[in-house]
Amino acid sequence: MPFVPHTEDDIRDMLKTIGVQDIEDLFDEIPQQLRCGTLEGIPQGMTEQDVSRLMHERASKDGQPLCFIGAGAYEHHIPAAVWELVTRGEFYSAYTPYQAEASQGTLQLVYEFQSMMTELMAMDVSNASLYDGASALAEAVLMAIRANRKSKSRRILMPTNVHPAYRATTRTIVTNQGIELVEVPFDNEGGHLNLDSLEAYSGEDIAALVIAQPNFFGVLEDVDALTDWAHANGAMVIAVANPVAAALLKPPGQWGETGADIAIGEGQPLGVPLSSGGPYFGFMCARQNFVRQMPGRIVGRTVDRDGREGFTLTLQAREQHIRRSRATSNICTNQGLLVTAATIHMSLLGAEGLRRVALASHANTRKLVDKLANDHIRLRFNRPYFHEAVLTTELSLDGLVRPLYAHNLQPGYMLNDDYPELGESLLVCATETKSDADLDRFADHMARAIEKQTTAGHPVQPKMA
Amino acid sequence: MPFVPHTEDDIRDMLKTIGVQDIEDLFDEIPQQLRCGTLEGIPQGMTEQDVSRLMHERASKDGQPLCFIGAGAYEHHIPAAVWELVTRGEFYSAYTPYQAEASQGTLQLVYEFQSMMTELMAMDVSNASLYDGASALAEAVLMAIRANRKSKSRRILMPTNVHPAYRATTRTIVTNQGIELVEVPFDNEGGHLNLDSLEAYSGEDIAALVIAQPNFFGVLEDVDALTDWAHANGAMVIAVANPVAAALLKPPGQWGETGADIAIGEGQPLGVPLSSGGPYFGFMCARQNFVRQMPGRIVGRTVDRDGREGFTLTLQAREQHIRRSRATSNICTNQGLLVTAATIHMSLLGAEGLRRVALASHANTRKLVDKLANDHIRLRFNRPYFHEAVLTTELSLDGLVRPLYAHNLQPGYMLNDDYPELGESLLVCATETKSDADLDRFADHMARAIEKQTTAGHPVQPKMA
Amino acid sequence: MLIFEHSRPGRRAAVQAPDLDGVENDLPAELLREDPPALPEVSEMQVVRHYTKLSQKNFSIDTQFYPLGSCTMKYNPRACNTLAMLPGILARHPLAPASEGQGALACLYELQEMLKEVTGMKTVSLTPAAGAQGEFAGVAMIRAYHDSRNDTARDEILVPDAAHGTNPATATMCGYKVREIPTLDNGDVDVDALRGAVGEHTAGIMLTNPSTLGVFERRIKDIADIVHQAGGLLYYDGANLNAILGKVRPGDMGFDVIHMNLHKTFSTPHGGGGPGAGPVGVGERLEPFLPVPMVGYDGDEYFWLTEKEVPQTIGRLSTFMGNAGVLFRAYIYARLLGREGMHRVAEFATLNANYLMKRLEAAGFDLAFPERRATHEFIVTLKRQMKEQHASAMDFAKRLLDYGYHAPTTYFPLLVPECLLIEPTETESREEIDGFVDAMAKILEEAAEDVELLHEAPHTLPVRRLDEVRAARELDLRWKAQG
Amino acid sequence: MLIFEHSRPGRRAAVQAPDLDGVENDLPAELLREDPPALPEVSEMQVVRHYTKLSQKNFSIDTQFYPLGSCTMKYNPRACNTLAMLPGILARHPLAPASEGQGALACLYELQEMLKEVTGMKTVSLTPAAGAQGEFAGVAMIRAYHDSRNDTARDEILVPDAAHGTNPATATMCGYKVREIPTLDNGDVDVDALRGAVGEHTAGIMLTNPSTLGVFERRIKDIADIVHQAGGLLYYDGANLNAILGKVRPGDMGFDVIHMNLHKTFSTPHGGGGPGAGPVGVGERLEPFLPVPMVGYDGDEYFWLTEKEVPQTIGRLSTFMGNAGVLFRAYIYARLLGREGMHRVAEFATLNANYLMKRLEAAGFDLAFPERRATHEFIVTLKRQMKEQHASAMDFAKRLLDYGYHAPTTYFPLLVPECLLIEPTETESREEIDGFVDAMAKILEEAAEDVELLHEAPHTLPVRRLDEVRAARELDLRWKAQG
Repeated sequence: MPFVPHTEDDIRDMLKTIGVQDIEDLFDEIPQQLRCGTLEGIPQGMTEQDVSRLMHERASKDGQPLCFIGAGAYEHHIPAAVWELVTRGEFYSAYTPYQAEASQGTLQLVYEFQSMMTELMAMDVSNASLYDGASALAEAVLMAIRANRKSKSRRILMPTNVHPAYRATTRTIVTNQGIELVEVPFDNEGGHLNLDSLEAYSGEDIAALVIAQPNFFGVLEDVDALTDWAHANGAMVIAVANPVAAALLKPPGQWGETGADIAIGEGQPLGVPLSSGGPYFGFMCARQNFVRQMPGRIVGRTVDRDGREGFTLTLQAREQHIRRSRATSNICTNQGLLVTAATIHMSLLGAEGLRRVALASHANTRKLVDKLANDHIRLRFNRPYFHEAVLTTELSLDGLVRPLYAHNLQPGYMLNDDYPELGESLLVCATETKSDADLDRFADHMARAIEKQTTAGHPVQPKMA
Repeated sequence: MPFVPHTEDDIRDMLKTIGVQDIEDLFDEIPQQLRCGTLEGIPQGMTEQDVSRLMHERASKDGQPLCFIGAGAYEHHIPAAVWELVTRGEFYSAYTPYQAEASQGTLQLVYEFQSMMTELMAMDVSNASLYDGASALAEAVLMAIRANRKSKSRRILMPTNVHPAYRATTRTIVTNQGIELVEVPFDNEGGHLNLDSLEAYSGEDIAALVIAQPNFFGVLEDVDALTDWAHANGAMVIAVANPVAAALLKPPGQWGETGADIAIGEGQPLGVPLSSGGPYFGFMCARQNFVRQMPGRIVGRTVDRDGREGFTLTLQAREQHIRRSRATSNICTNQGLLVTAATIHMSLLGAEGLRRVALASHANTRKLVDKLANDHIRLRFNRPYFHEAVLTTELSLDGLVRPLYAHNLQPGYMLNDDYPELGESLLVCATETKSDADLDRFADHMARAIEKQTTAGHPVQPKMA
Repeated sequence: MLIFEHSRPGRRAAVQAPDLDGVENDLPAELLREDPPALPEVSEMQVVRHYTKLSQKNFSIDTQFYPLGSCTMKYNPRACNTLAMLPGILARHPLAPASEGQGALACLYELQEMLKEVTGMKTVSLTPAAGAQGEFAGVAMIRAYHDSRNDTARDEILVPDAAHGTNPATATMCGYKVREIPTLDNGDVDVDALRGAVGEHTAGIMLTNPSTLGVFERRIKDIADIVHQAGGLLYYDGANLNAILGKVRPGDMGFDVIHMNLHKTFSTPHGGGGPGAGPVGVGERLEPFLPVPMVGYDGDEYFWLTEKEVPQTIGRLSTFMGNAGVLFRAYIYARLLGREGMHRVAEFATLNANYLMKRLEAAGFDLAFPERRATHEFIVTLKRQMKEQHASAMDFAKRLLDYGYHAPTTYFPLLVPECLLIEPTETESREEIDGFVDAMAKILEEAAEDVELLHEAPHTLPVRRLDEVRAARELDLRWKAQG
Repeated sequence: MLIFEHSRPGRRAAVQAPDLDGVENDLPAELLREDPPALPEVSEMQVVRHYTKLSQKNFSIDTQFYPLGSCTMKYNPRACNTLAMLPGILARHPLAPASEGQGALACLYELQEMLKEVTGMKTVSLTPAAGAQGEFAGVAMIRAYHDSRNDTARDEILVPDAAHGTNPATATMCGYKVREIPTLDNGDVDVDALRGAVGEHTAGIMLTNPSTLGVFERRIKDIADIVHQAGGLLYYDGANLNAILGKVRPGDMGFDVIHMNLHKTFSTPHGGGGPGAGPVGVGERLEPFLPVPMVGYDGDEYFWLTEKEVPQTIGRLSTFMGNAGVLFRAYIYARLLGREGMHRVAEFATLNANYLMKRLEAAGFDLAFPERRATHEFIVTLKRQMKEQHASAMDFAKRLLDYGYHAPTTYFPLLVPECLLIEPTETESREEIDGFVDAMAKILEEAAEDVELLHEAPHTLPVRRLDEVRAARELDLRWKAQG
């Protein structure tokens, strides 16, 4: 019996203690007509050996391609120590630290995490994590609506150069509460949010402006001017930040005159493997005065009966298990194990390490863009970018991209569906994990695909010179 | 500086405390003319990311072939829990448990290991491990010479159906001490050690007889008769046992009238991955009265000052760090981490689990032999075998085997070099890890290789009917 | 000692970051950070030591019995972790084309199928990242359903007063008002009160069955009929699914939508507070509204179902597909268990709970519902001990820690005073349960003889009882660099 | 509690063993076992809990500072483990043809090359499974060399009196007599005594340099000349190689053969007592006798060198190629360190040792060789404390455990009374060393004020001081089933 330790003797004795004949008797309060059958749709149990074999086969089927996709999830080097520590049973199989005295390991670690995230974002406070970057943005929007005392509106300015999935997720989560997400278009030449496009809203009652740095296209925003514009108009600023980039770029807490009000983002680049999209974690930092409006768990330092330092969950009155229908969010489970990974990762990399990762990634993407750019492919936007860039072509992008899959190479994320207005465009990213040989391999395969398309039966003339 | 935590401040202050100017000054007792240069032959250091990439490339180059080689190292299922626990820092990075109070984890585990091994072998005492099976045989030979008070000779009967590498290793280690290894041939039909071939030594002064069960060919020996013969002739019996098979076969302690005197073997089948041949571990069990002649570490149970149960290394007076030139062996480091794996593995499998592994492995090999046997290939020996068997052919074995490598299939161990008298013979093994589809794949490829050799330009007629 | 306190300026784990030979920074100065963040500057060994030692300060399933009601703290098979961490699984980018991820998608698709079968629902979406997000998706689908029928007056979600806090919080997040339904003394929902509460404002009801009171809601069919007849839908909170796995299916009870906590019933690790996974299953009516992405299969190839294929979807709940790594672990667990194993989960969880309940009763503890069967959990009330000895549920909980047992869930459900909600799960042995009974009996003696021992507990942990009031008043939420 | 005490008849970790559907046992009954061995019958969770909790009772490098002289307990980089455990590395059968193992063989070949460079030897064989086996191989090669020249009267190996116990034990295993050479008060070998000892019976000398006394043997060149002129060869015990890595090479000092402890200098884990790896390197004279297998390379392909290619080899030392997994870890470590990193190992190990030595001296401890430089280790003698306060080296060692430090090596080398051999290694930070000094100073105070505290130590560990005499007298070496 998998994972059931009972012997025949145990079962007999235990039933006797309970005073029933049979295990089935224990289900006698369930109406008989509701009882289900034998679950024919579920396969027979397998031994660990057979499941192991199955998973090895599936894993090797998907292989380990050379991947230049970024678009919100980034392949970075993760020190081996990170997951060897994270998967220790005492972290891996521990419960939420409600019994503080029996959870000082996790609690101190989360306190350290909060300290690191506030340092990285240059903000006052951090929570203990949310599900991921997109849902963190949704929670930030709800929080801004609660926190912005100056605003009576339920309107949020949401630039369309924010990650499409972040916008979609936010829509799903906030619209039932009557919140309006006003989409603000990006600048066609720069890919950034042009201050001009905000002027239409000057003087209006706006609860918050969302600013992504870098934005979905990798383009860098003029965060100072945008932040100051928002504050001048009584709107809060919700920063969407890449935490690795934050070691290099001006952090949200230092944007404009007074800094962003809330900073959220995807924590995945901090030591979390790609793993088909999750589990990752969302982080959220804020100014001190908004701490009671924050969703999610927060750990505080305190003392025990003997005056010894200790750590505990705090401000629980915000949370659903206390406040029920008046909670700041229904969030309950967070992404504790990923926070564990990120905390260990940040300790190993340090500020200098993260800065190097950011710079090396950016340099690689620059190199890649140079290698790929030619008569048929060019950089789409003219603004500075960070470690990710949009390339555009007059050729069929699908026709260029598909042949590369067969060579175990994933060249980037195609923007056609999300941004039809950008034509045949590809978002590429080369992190510090890519060698020069990798970049050359990409460029060579791409050149071959272009040649094929431009010669054999596809005599497309370049539109650009 | 990899793995060096010193900051510039640290270095300056520490040098000051020491009273020198420079780290180089600390090496001033080394004659200047001996100082070495810059080690040009060593490559530059790499980041973990780059080494990781290198190792992934090398690992994937060697791939994960379908392997039917046994010959002393066996692919068995290893529960995931085993190595997730073994690589916990507290086991992985601990020192030898000389400070018993700070090593109760390792010490208790070794005590449990000794208990399990003695149960499995049906012997009285076990040590805490030796390097591997072959070196354990060498140590057993040395031990028998010390322990056999009845014998004045330094002669050991060593059947040639004992693993060739075990015999070679024993030769390397014992011959400098003037010990003679007398090779006894195996039976040509059965592959076993025929009692007749021992009769030549009846009445002679022999220190010990080595008996492998199963022997190198997988053939099962008549252990009872052999053991009784040895004891009747004043020789000790050294059993070479497969520990998984010992859950199914009569254990060494029950051989003949009084049982083997020393049982050794390769511990690898108990939860240790193949890993190119090591680290594995050798086990050694013996009768109680030989315990002070055993080499290697031994853990005993005792009490502390408060009467609490505790564990400690014991009988250290046998060992080199106390007894120096009069020690039972020069062995010092053993294979502690592998013992950790084996102990956890045996706990998870239990007696019933090991018996099932043994039976399933054996059944698979039988199936494989049936599938492979045909006009050109037949079983070489006519005695019962366990989970490994010698196949022989009149064709060119090399010609049959090589094409299979290209299909990522390793069909077995070729005996041509070790046993030229067996002609074109292959030792095959199919453990419980092999599915019916795997066996069919082997058989299909082999059939194709035979067809190729027997038709296209190789019109070899079968000699056997 | 905080990791920051091991920090020294200029120290680095040197092999972990790339060299910057020849890398130039072309970014405009005004966009750059001037002062580096004060992250720790430590060596690799310091990191390994610090976090290894921190981990040892935790209780965990791998080290302790956790009879934590409603949380289903059972053994997390190590194979689920090892296999979900295979390099080929970890390396897959979420936006890699489906054609290049057939191995991963096959696992997810088969998990969807197994969850359908085990819950009796028509379709399953795996994307919710946790139970609360599954709840959100469920109620949002109920809303989308009514909206699609222009049935927009329904603005109320009914919730039993014993429900998890997430239930009312979720209803609020979906823009609903919450109306509580009382519970009878025997633990069942007050069906008459329910009958009085339903009407044209009823969007639906959120129920757990077995309920948070540790008993099976016997009149579930009546409840379903009453709500359905009023035009509302039934939401099943799958927190307690472990109790009925393979015995009775929410779909057969009449539920329209269910979320499952895979980190409970499917044994994925709690990880010190997550990640979880909260897939949702629905009956026919809610199928068009399921959150995306889901995995489809045409008999030949697996593919993603997104907004295109599910145009009425409530939408996305996270950037990619939710907590895929958790789903892989649940998939592996489900394959290990198989059909027979699923049945046994409920059987032995229930056997353990009823045995433990009887033994605690015999040891002198008061049960909240002594006349009922325990499901996978049950409630002890310490009202009497509180009154007679000033020994509270919290005191018992903290003292249990000294005996090496994690505390049961305390003060939940709110309806039962001084309660302990106790769930042993199927993976604990009888000896472990007996040991827990012995500890509880000992604490009962201690309460009578020296109640201070309880008030002062725990005594043997890294810290004594913590000052929670101070934590909330004098907020200290981060380390700050000196000076 | 032993794992056996969790056992119950019929309990199993059910997913771990194959089903036996349709499997028949065709083996003759007389060869079969009648009674199953009494291995534990436990659940998977019980195993995980038991061994997780056991592990927590250990000190280890990942949790404690281990200033253990001669053992070089330094940080074992986690990457070395993770990468040596890649499925493709673990799966390779040792007898798989070399053509199918080019990745693994490349690593081993490159490790051979790096070890050659760092020791200054001509050829390296990786096959010895540990230091003691490397020693054996070394002395066996010396013997094979003399034998090959029919120089068979040489029956004596010289060993300084301060040597590791393995040295004389090894000489005995190779059939040699052992002759001890005294040490001068300054820690150097008594060269005059050596000169008097060498002769036609001298097969060779076994030396560690730096010696076990923690000092560099300054007259090593004289020693080499004396032994060589007498027709003997020089064996270098590589236990202390960490002290000189990249600074001075045994080959340049005149040694003919060396073993290296990769679990010391190359940071592979000690694993609670192994596995180690003890590669041997030789100069030209001993090259023909190296143990097999080794890895060769023709510029295109890697291949095994065995008895065929090395006909004069002393032979094999283990079934396959030794502790390959340890060698992979050492290889990875060496690649991480690189050329510059190798130099820094010795530099910072030496810096730490000299700093710690000076600080302990300032704290009132007596050094065995106060006028000498420490190498990577040094010796404190507690002769004075023993005399004045009855505080022995063992008392200090046990009391250090209470302060969270592993004890230094005690009572070795045998020459120095009440000694502690202290080696901090390069991976420890200055703060950690300072903390150790503080603890030592505190214990010195305790010895003066309340020596019983030391005699009774340790006080805070899972057990107090153990009765070793009873352990050896009333042998209890295994659990036995009751009745």
